[in-house]
Amino acid sequence: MPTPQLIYLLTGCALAALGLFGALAHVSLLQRVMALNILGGGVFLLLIATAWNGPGAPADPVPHALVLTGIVVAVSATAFALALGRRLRETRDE
Amino acid sequence: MSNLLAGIVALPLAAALPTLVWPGAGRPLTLAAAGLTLAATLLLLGEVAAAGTVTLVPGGWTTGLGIVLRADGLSAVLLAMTAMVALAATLYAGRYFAGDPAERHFWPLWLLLLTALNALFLAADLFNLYVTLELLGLAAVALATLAGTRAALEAALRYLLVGLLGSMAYLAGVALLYAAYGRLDLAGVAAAIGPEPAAAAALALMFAGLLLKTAAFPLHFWLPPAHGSAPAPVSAALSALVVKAAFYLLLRLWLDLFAPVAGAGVATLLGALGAAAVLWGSWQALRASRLKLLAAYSTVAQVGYLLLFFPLLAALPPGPAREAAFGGLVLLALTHGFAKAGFFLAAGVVQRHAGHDRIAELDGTVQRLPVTSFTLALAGVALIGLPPSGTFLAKWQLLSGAIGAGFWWPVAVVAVGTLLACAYVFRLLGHLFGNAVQPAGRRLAGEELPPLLLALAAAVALGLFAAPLWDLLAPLSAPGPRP
Amino acid sequence: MSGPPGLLLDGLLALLLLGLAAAVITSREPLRGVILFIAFGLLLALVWARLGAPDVALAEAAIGAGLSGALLLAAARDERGEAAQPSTGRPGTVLLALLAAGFGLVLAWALAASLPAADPVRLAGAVAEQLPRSGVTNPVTAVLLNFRAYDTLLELAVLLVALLGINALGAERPAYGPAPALLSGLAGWLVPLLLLTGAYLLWAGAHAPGGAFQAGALVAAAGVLLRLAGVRAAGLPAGLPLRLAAAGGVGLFLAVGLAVTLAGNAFLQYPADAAGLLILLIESAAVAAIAAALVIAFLGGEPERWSPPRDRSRSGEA
Amino acid sequence: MTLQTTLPALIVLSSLLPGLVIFLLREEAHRLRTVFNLAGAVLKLALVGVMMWGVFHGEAYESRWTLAPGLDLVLHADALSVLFVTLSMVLWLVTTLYAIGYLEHSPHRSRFFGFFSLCVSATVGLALAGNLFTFLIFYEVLTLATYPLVAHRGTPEATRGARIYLAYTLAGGTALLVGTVWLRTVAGPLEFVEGGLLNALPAGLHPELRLIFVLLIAGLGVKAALVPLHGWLPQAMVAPAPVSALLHAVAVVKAGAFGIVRVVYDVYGVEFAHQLGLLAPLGALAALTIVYGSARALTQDSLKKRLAWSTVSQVSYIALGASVLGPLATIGGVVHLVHQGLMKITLFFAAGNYAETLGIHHVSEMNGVGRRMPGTTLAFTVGALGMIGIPPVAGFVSKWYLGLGAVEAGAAQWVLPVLVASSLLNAAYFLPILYRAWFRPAPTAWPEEHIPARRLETIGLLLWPPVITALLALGAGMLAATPFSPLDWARLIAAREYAP
Repeated sequence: MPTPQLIYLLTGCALAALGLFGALAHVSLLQRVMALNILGGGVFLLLIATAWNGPGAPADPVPHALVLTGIVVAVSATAFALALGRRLRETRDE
Repeated sequence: MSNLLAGIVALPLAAALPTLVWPGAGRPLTLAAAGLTLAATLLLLGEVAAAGTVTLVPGGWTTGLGIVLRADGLSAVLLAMTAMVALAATLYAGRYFAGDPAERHFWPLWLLLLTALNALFLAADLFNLYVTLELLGLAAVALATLAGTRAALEAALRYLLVGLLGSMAYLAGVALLYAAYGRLDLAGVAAAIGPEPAAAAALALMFAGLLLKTAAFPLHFWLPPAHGSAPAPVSAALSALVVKAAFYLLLRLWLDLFAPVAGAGVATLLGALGAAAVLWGSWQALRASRLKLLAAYSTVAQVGYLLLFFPLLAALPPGPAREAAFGGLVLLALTHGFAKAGFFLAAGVVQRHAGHDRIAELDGTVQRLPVTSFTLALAGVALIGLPPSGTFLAKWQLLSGAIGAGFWWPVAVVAVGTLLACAYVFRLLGHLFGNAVQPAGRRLAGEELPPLLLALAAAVALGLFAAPLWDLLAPLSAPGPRP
Repeated sequence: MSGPPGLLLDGLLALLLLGLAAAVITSREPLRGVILFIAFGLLLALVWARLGAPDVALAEAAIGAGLSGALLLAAARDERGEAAQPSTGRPGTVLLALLAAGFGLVLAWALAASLPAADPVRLAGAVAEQLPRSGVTNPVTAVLLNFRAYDTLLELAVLLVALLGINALGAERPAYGPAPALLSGLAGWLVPLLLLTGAYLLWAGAHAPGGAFQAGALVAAAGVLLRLAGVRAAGLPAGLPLRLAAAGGVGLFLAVGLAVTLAGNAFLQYPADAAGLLILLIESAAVAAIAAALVIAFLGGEPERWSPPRDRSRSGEA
Repeated sequence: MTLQTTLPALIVLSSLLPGLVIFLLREEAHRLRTVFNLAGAVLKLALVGVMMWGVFHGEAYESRWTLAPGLDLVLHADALSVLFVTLSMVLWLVTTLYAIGYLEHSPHRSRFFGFFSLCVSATVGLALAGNLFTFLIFYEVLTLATYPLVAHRGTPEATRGARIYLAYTLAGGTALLVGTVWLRTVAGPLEFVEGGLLNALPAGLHPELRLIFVLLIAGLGVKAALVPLHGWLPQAMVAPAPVSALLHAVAVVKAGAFGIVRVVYDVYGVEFAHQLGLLAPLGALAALTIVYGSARALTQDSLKKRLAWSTVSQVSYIALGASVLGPLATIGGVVHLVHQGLMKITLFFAAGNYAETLGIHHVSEMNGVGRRMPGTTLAFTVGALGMIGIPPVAGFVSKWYLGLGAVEAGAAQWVLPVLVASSLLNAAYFLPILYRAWFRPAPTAWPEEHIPARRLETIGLLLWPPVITALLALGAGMLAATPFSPLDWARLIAAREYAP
């Protein structure tokens, strides 16, 4: 397996692990959400890295499409989570 | 190819749009959509009964490239159950939300939730399943926030984060499977999969994610607050349908995909978790001080029953014994769907009437709400699993399978769980049917009927008329790749 | 360029990525964390580009880093003052660390074991083979809007749910104070540029990197910029048009998908000759929907313009 | 859809459907409710008459409904089921009349009569059950239908009694469930057949079969109130008199006893059960219950409690009959199913009358009540003498055949002492009551006189039922030799059970 792919796969695994830890260990909503996004980034990286077929060679477009979808889903979830957090803070203040 | 499958997803989705563009039209549109969806699922049930499985590849692309929608007995009955519960809950919600500012937000989200459920039951593609999971999760949380109370919002936020974590674990599994086998459609992966590290890891990650979404013990912590504080129709859908969807996916993957990978160890682990859930959930339900919390904990226990018999299914060789047990498992899921939905809707009536749902203060509710009290009793009978409920029939089938195969510990768990269920249900009924006279509360017209029908379906109809289920499921009960 | 210099670049990117991620996870101060996170997103976009995924790179830069960043910044602004509780020292932190590490290792182990044996073509072959019939030449767009269009339809539904959920949570957050003149000036020429680029990406998506999502994100960015520049409406239309725009993405997609079935096709099976046009049509509607959803997400609640005052008073929204 | 395949189902529905309708009736719809009640009861009586005639002439009646592959809900008619159905039918009719009078002006009557009908439907259902699975279903439904009746008054002690009742019966139900499922996995569908169906099984299974028998008896013993599973019965006294009457005479207690008879004769087969060595312990348990129940009855001052303990003792005669090998004992046990029902329901009706009319709840308050309420007291006397076993009342016939059976089976040395002892104890706790009622002078004022004596000593609807059942108990004893008498029918049953 070409070395860059290896590097990025390992990075992906590490990112996923970091994200999981952050999502579990944190209490602040903001940081949890960011951690979940990092976890997602790691998983996306796994997909994109497996799709890579070496420099110049055309990559497998299917994972690209999946990740695009994933990114949009992630931003939707992030936006909703943050809005929910904000509403919750308002009820706390009330 | 049958576009009926697409129709079942498209109907609620299409109806959701006008309800958000013209908020005034929410109630009639949703009712119409729910009715039509039910009709469509019944049509599908017929097609499946005739043809075994019905598939569709949107776009008509070759399998592998396109996304596969597939309906077999299992998905068809769950779709039908969903449509029926949804219709009843829709009727109920129309009155429940009347005059509530949250109403105009409810209808489109509700329809999108139904879309997600239908899509999930029909999806036969690993990544498409991920999308449906996310759609389902977000819609469920959005609906749960409609109660607007701080408790509801806090629960919803936890629910959301847990759900996202679960989906991510699932997606990681998908990534592994695609990397290893280069396919996303269930059949394609199933054909290639073998006992390799990638498969094992994917199994672990996807099951972990789904167990989290199914609220399997000890990952159930998020469920009681979320289900206990949401608006009644939403709680009903969450407990009866959303949790079932995650369980369905677990079962589906286990049957269609991971059969060659999952050893007895996995099944035993699931069974052990189930046993713990049955005991813990029932115990908490017994100690619950609020009606809806009791219902939520009983859901934790019921999910336990669904997992408890995985070891049995894993051990039974294909044949009549396995078919009987498998049908029992599905019937258990169906009955609980109806019973718990009815229970939550009835609990909503009680809460609206009394202004609270503290069990200890509900003495004599029967004099004000005879129908609803009766509904709770019927649903309770189904939750315990006494005849003539479908749960009884299901437990009978599973127990005979377990005893026949010498699995004694699930039998013991069922016995204890049943008695605990009796305890928490009759503790409630003892209060409801007491002599104390409740102050006249808010008058409720017609809100009492849908839950009664659901409870009757669970406590009587499914017990007496479930025989065809086994014919529908027979081709499915054997593990391995599907055509 | 997979020679030593290339490898060096890869290694550097990987390390930077990990470093930033770790910094985000461990940062105590919300604002700082968010800024680091944005940097992380941009770096990730670079990696996508490096791995031959320009479409993803664009999306990541625009959405992953750009809009998520904007949302997080706004949230951090609300959260300013309340420093995050330290993660370390909480009971079970070590356990969680072990769990997370195990998670990473399982992934690595599984991939290391499976990849060498796996056939590297996967579905790429099928895509290449069917691409001519897809109506577009950019394979990613082909997958997104034709081969796996059904995914994309549901994905738009997800965005819609998020929008509805945000609306249900309450009214939009109050606008910022008067914007610095510089910013309004900047917006004056940046907004048209963004819109233009968006339009270009939409059109280019058929044959080159780009497409509805990237375009929608840029249009949304324009809205965000207007809002920051003190334009309260953030460029959103009012009332019915806004609601139609929000619903239109899914609506048109669904309409097309169902319309083709009347011709006896499968759901979403475009006639080969019309595929390109239909895809462009669907994408244009999607751009509007995505932009509307993302801007509303930035407003953080139901915009005042969502429904005319008459409804609001009736609905008695808090 | 011939009569052969529908009649059993119709018999169950003939009380189930009226019951469901009654639930929906307004509280005030007194007359309409009565019409439904009696119409259902009479219709059922007619249908049972038809079935009885048919069965006597060897007709086979069976309704079958498949719940799941290989799992059928079967209602069928054999001699034993017809006997029990007829009993529950007659007594239900009488009890309905009594209850209408008893619950005059009391609240929640629709609910009461609704569950009352459900309860009888369940009893009839388990009487007609054609396999153990069906029996189990109706056994559990019976529990559910009776719980609201026991709790009907809604007072704290009522709810408490109901909770205890429920705890016992549901626990028993679970044991029965496990036992039934287990037996089914071993032996297949478990359709009841005269002579039993297990003796064909390989000897290797015998230990398993013994264990299952224990589970089944444990489950049935709860309702049959076998010591030590009897704890709920005295507690369930809080129920209204008609309910207690039905509970003790037919519904719950009898369901348990009937179940034991079914399991011993039609599942295991009495010879096979004997061969497995299961009858002796069952007999011992029954004997213990008989003596213990009578002994406890001695010390009760509360009339209903005394009757309750006497039920504990009397019902075990049935189990005793089942546990002694040989047709005569069988006849004695089976016929007691009917006789005990007739006598005990009479006693409870009378007790209810004393409470309702004069507010008398305790034996110590019964001085001279015989002159104030002669009819009721006469009926009570007949029931009591029957319980003691004095001819010509029916009770004597049962005890006579049990004794003969014991001698025939060579079990005389332990059965006869039990019979004698219990008869003496019965005398010891019933005769003092009769003495007080007839020969002690009446007090100047009754505890609380609700119903003043007019032309009748009390309301007609309260007076006639005990008189009728008392006459039936007498008739069953005096006309025992005539065809279609309970004894005659029990002979038919025994003949078929022991048919080679």
